[in-house]
Amino acid sequence: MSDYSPTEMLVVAMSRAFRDGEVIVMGAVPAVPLAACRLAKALHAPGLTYIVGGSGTVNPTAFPSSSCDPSLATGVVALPLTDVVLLEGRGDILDVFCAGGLQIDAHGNCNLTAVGDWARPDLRGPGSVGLPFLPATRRSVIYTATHNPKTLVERVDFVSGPGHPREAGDRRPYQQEGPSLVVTPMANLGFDPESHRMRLQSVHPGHTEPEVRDATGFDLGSGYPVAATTPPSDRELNLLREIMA
Amino acid sequence: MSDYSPTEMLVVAMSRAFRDGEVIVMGAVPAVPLAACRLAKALHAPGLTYIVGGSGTVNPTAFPSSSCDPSLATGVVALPLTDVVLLEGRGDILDVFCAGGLQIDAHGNCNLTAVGDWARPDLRGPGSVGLPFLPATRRSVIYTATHNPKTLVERVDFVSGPGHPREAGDRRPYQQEGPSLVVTPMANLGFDPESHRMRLQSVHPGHTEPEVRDATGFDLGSGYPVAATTPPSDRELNLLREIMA
Amino acid sequence: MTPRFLSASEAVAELIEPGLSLGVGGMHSTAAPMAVVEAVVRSRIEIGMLVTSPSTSIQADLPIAAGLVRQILSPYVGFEHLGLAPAFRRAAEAGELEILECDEGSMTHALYAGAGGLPFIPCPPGVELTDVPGANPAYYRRTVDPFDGIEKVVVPAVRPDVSVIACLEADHDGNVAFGRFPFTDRLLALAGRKLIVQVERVVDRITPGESLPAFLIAAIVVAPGGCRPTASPGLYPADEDGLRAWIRAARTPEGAAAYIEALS
Amino acid sequence: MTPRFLSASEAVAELIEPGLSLGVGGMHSTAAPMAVVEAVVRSRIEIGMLVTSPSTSIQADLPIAAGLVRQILSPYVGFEHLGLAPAFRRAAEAGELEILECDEGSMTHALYAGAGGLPFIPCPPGVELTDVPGANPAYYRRTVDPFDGIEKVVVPAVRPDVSVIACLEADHDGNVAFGRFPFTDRLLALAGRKLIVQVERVVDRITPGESLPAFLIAAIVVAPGGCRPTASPGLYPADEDGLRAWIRAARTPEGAAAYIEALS
Repeated sequence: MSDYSPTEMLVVAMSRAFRDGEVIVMGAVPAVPLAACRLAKALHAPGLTYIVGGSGTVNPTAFPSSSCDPSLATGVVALPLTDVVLLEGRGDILDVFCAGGLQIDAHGNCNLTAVGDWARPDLRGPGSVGLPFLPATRRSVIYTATHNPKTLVERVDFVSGPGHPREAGDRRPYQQEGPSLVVTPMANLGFDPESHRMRLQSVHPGHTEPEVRDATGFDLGSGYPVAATTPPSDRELNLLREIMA
Repeated sequence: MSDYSPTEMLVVAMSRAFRDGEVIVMGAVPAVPLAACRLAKALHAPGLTYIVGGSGTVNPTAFPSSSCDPSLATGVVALPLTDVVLLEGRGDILDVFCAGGLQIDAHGNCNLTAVGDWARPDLRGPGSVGLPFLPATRRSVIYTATHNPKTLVERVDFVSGPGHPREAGDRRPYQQEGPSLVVTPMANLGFDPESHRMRLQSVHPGHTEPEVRDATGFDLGSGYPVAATTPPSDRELNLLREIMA
Repeated sequence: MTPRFLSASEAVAELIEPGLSLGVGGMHSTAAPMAVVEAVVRSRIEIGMLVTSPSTSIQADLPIAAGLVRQILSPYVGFEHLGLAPAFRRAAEAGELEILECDEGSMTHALYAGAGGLPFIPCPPGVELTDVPGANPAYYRRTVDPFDGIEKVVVPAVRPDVSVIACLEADHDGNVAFGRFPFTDRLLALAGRKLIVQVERVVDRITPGESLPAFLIAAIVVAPGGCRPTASPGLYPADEDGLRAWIRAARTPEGAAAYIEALS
Repeated sequence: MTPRFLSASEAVAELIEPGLSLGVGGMHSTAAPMAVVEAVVRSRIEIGMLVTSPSTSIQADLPIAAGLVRQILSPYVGFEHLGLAPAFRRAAEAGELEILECDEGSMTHALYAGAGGLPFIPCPPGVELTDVPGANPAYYRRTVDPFDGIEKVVVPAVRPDVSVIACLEADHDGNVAFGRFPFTDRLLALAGRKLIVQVERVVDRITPGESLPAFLIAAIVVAPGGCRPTASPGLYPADEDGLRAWIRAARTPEGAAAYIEALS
């Protein structure tokens, strides 16, 4: 087994969550979901479709840092950004929205707008961009490179991207699954089907359950099984390194 | 002076109404306004812009029968039809809408939808298409190849394209001039600035004022001067025949 | 999801259930998906609501002549310089067709709303001065503009159950290139709950330019010449003799029936 | 109407009056009209409302750093993988910038409404579940959907007084070719009451593809390299060192001021 970086584990874990035939959409800073999509498509999901927001390119083989990089124009097909915006609102065509935030909370809400009071924030983020479209996608996969109590909080200070309903009566406009997975460098996390609160799914190699719980700013609950994440295989790693080269 | 056809007189009369720098838009069956635009641009309005609806082509030199003919793709620039639709609603960018109808009434309303009762019409036309955009264009130029009392009526059976207000209090969404000219094979007609009713402007060569009044299904009023339309010049005719060849 | 490559008859049988709303592309007599439209007519599938481009011709007149159209939402049915649409005209004058009167602007915006999940959409000013809203009060309604407090005319989002458009070519993965002005066919395609694309040919790599990705498409129908008698830009112009033949035949119900019979 | 070929400073002086709303194109760090933006900053023209693409970077951060932006309507100001926008962040955290909080969907639709004369436009579902409308209640309002009787979130049409976008090239008549993905710059161009297009070069005949006709354009600014440090697709990539130099400089007001001083 090769050595691998936390980012490689993150990408591999994310790629395993994509199912054959799904249509994935990602926005700014696409590196992690783009690598995960390409890996999934090469390995277990040949029918995967992935759209890099900004440029609207479908299934690009370029690997740029920016979602609007001119190198993306080499894709076979691109949707105009205005069409991507339309489809994001349709509610029946996109399967997975890859989301993140300055804060992610116990119900899977994402905050990319402001930490602290919105009017005088402690940290102003870029803004909500496409995150309000989350409830119009069948499910969302949330990822963060920073698993710590400042990022994973009980309740976000500002909801940019809606997660699961906090109250049983909260209505959603479409019949969607909501956030299905949160991937971090330490663990995979899912959601309790009853309470819709985040809970541990599997701990990545090199980390322990108590360590993950300590790094999380809310109670992950207990009384459920927690697995060990299967480490990246040589095949996954080799392919991933080709993709990210 | 050459002989010329009623259609040639119609096109020449229309072309003279276009002023340098204006932006003209036309829809289905573009032959007459398209020829008139090209003639105007060649003669007195070099800065004219004309847009053939359907295809959205700007200043095409093709001369097709259909507004969507593939030959229009040879224009330097085309606006997507969806952009043409947007601009038609903007109210501040298009100068002249070239309109027509099964019926045209004393206030310049056009009916391309239904003659008789809408639910059981005597004559069903194609529909209103873009005519409801007329009030969002600075002015409209109306034309018809059939100057008779069935076409030129006191009041249209169905308003597809709005003309001037019938009542003084009728509001218009934009500050526009409304219909400025009606061109027929017999005459040019304008509108009384007070009553907004159609009246004679000039009678084409070969026709007389009483003949035009007889061919019109409403009272054209009196007590104002009526000119004789200047016949097409050789230069106009030669150019026009090149354009329509 | 990858589109399936089906014959016109298969696509119609598998995707278009009787009574559905059907969006049919092509503008005037250019790029109408006639192979699929004729398959609908041959299969005698009733269309609950026929939704068209802002201007349509034989792609609407043919199914109307076949008695298959319950309602039509279209701002223009006709043949431009060739004349009025004979079947549409006859059905309308006989009161045998439910015409959902509409206009180009509101219809285009309604498709935009349908494509984007917008529940409804306001019209640009102008249509309230016409008789169009009064002829279709279920579609043209009013609501308060909360920015100036004044009522404005709005229309609902339009989402055909199935949209059918004609493009130039598909690759083997099912991506398609328009190879032409898209008119409103992009919006019609995006607004449809399912999408059938008729193409002239299959190629290894589609022409750069306006395209649609495979994941949006349920079925691709390869039909060379399948836009005739309308034009397929770059390949063949509109067959005006063919269009005139329809207009002549459809002047009578018997003539239209004979024309339709000959399609089989 | 034909566009005038002006220098960036001339275009700014003649078309952008202090206090106007200004729409600035370019998406993330691609195709930002920096020559014109820098001319605005050099001329110290106050921008009443800065309207951006759904995602913007230095084309917004620079005028904010110069203290010229009263209000900003933007769903994203940042530098993607390079980090947060330093001037935007500092101004926001100090409460010195009026942020009209918005999101990508409603903003794109608001530009569509502005381009088309639609008075307002409903949002697709989703945004009502966020804190965005509450942060900008003047923009996100509600009205009754007359088709189901339920209140929906709507936003007003957005029409910048002047829009500025960057394209690849113009011909001598003033027609321009994008030469790139248009992102939302077509809508921004169509929504603007006046339009300035910055181009890299003038050619005899523009490249086929996405284009805008001369009659829509008030002024063309020929500025080779004028998108730097952002990318001009086909000609040069984003200058990441240049973007990083801004991010570093703008960490302090003094650093930003020195950077801006050096523009003159």
